[in-house]
Amino acid sequence: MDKTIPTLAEAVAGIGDGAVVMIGGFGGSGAPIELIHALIDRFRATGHPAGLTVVNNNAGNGHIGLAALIEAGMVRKLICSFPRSADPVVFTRMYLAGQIELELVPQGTLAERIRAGGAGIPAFYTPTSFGTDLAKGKPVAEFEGRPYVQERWLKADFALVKAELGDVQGNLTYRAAGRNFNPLMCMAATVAIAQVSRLVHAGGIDPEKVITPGIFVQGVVEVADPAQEEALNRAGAIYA
Amino acid sequence: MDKTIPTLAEAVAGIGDGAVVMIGGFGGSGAPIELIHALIDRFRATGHPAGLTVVNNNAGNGHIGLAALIEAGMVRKLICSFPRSADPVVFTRMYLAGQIELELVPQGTLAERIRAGGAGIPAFYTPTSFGTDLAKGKPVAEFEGRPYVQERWLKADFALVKAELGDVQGNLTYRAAGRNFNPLMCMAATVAIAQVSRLVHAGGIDPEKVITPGIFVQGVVEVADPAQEEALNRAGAIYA
Amino acid sequence: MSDKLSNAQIAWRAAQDIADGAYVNLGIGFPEMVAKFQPPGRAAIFHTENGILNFGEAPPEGQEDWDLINAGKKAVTLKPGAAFFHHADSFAMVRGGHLDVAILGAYQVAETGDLANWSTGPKGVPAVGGAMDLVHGAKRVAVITEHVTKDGAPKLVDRCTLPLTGVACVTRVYTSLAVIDIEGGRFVLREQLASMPFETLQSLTGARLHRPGPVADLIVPEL
Amino acid sequence: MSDKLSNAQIAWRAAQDIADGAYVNLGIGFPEMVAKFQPPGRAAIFHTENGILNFGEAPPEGQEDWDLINAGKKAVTLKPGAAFFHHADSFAMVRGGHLDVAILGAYQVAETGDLANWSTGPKGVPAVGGAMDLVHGAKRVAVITEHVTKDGAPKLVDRCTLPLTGVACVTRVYTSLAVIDIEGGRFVLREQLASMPFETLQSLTGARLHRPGPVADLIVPEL
Repeated sequence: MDKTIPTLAEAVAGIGDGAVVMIGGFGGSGAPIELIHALIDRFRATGHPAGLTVVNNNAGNGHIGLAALIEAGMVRKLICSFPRSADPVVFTRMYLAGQIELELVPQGTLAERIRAGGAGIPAFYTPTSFGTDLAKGKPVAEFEGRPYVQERWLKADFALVKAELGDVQGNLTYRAAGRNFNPLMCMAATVAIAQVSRLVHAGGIDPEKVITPGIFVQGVVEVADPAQEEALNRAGAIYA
Repeated sequence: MDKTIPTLAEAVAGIGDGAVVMIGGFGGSGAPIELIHALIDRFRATGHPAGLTVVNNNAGNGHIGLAALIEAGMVRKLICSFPRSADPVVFTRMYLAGQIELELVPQGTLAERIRAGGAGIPAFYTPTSFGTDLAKGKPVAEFEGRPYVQERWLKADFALVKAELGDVQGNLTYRAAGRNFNPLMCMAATVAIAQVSRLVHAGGIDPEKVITPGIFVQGVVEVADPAQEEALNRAGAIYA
Repeated sequence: MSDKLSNAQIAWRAAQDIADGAYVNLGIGFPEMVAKFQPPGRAAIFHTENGILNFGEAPPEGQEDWDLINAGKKAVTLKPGAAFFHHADSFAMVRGGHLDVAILGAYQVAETGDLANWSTGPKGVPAVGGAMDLVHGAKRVAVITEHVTKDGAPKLVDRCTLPLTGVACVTRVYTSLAVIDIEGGRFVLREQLASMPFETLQSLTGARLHRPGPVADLIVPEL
Repeated sequence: MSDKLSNAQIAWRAAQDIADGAYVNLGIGFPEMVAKFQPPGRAAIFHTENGILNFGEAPPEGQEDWDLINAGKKAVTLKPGAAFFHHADSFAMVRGGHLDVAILGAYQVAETGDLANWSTGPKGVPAVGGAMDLVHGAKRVAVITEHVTKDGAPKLVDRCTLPLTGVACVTRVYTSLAVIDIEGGRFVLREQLASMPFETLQSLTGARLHRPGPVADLIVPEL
């Protein structure tokens, strides 16, 4: 069972209109820029996929990666914790113009909702957001006299993640803080696709060092020397 | 900030009567035999700690480790998923004689309750045990038309775990399937004490390979060449 | 061929339905035998509750590593591409629907799909392990079992009388006499031993066997 | 000494209350400055939401690794004993009560301990990040802030008028004029600048300042 996908274009070919797509990364760290750009290429060539719901911690930066995906008009709704960055011009403009919907979720709740989606936990209670606007309409319960908010799992049709090593069975490692949401999103998506900086044979990763076991990954595509969002933005890159 | 504890006796000195103690391991794999035996030594010398509530997947095997702890009469209640083993004579006898209380929890629910305790999640919903005797008295809720059981977090005063590498800041790695409940129990205990096969300086573990970050660990004691429950039992060992 | 399948033959039959690359959990004891009978060219990836994916056979006697065990506490080995993880991640795989198949033993299976396999009643020491998680987690939950108990009582019943492991969770049962699907709260017979008349099979079964489609011969090799 | 503390001096004062070995999360922006002022002989272990424990200062310009950043997306370095982990584990640390201290900025803090620091109202793009998790997770939640807004309005108030980040969560406030604890729904003055009469301080504060015990001089070095 070899989960290798030869090209980026093939890796994103199955994502349909209206899909819920989790995209890994925290800012540019661990962001699968090449997978995102492949998705934009497909949209430019075919008009699909459109109307996506995207889950990411942020809302993109500059005019590359997630920001470019939004700018291309492919994203109907964004679920994130912090739609700000050094240069969040694209999301800000489109949000204020009513061209994109935003579901704002506290960062830890976002992480836990995604993990819950992957772990088969339909709902959980958290102290986070109790008594705030972000808890409005959510069930509340007390445990040992302390109030908690009920939050629901978050699942996706697809996850696009960036990993460091990947083997043909989908086992993954990450690089430094590039780990962030990536392992969780692999768990929560029906189809998780990882771009890996180096593809190795089965057994090429020490079983002790695997961070995402292959059971959570459906496709692996090698992208050697991947771009870093921060470096691209400092160079003024625009993906258009 | 050095979390090293020089001796096993000092490592277990703070555990008081009636404490809730999580003990890592799955059967003998990853079981902190030496820490358990140090606790028994203390009880024999001082009569304390007694009346413990112990959380473990199993109920001990033969007359060493957890089985010896139970046999010594230190355990009032056991919370576990599978109180059977190759030779569960001690627990079986005491349970049938009404000398020890048992809370039986499905294994995945046990793991998730412990993780929830460590992660600040007071309650969550799981499909596990719905419609069975183990769900009796627990709240039930439907999500998307499917029934789920509400389960509560599980916390402990102490965790006793077995790790492979440990550094002075409490960062830990594990060995093979010896990982099991150990990382979760570190998260869920007020004081987590790890016996490590090798103690290293800060920086002696690659940050990518840390499985339990030191924030979850309060004490580290080196036990080179730790015993394996299975090997001890095959040799007919008795800790008495 | 004898008048019923041996345990090995039941396990062999169950193994034929496991696809290449499938993620599989086998219950401790009898179900573990299924791993021996993967068809040539297919390699399932086996999961064990205690935190290993892609483990292999037992090592030779004397070469056991007692930190490298399966859920039955038996020593195992690793295959290329194996991974270790902790118990919460392990049951995230189970509960989160990531396993393709779980194969368990049974005391009783009801036509509703209910399973009883963890307790024979209030006497003795109860033990549940991961069974209750597996039956509500894996994409497909199958049972392998003798068709009747040692006393000759049906194990396939209309309603379980023993404590339940899970409700409406089993979808296929491989027995010593037949392969039976559970669909819409009914036992649907798919394969039966050619040597046994349907009426005999029905008489050994505690609920009605339905035959909405063709019933194949249950054919297994000598093992 | 001027008539109020600089940001660096506020950060310095907050840093004095952090014990050796404490696990600390510093909010992005101004609170990050606290890390610079750890007293000699003390080493806190800093946590960042995006999955690092024990990170250190920024690397020299040009030597940044953009996978090694903090929650403010600034490049950092590692100290010995650092660890990486994913976001769910990171917020298990936060929500599970494993952080000793979280230090955040504020738009408003109420005498009830309520904090408002994420939204100035319905205009613009809302962003919350990890603040709502931190305020209900860390063992001690402290705020560092100017005592009044740029317009001179009190930031310490009886009830927050801006959208809340958390309810009854802040226990100490380090401002440009004072150190104030929140106890039993009251502001309790602990330290104030010697150069400012209490009445002036009270007039710049939107709720009553209580003095159940001695009030020390707020003394900080020139920085």
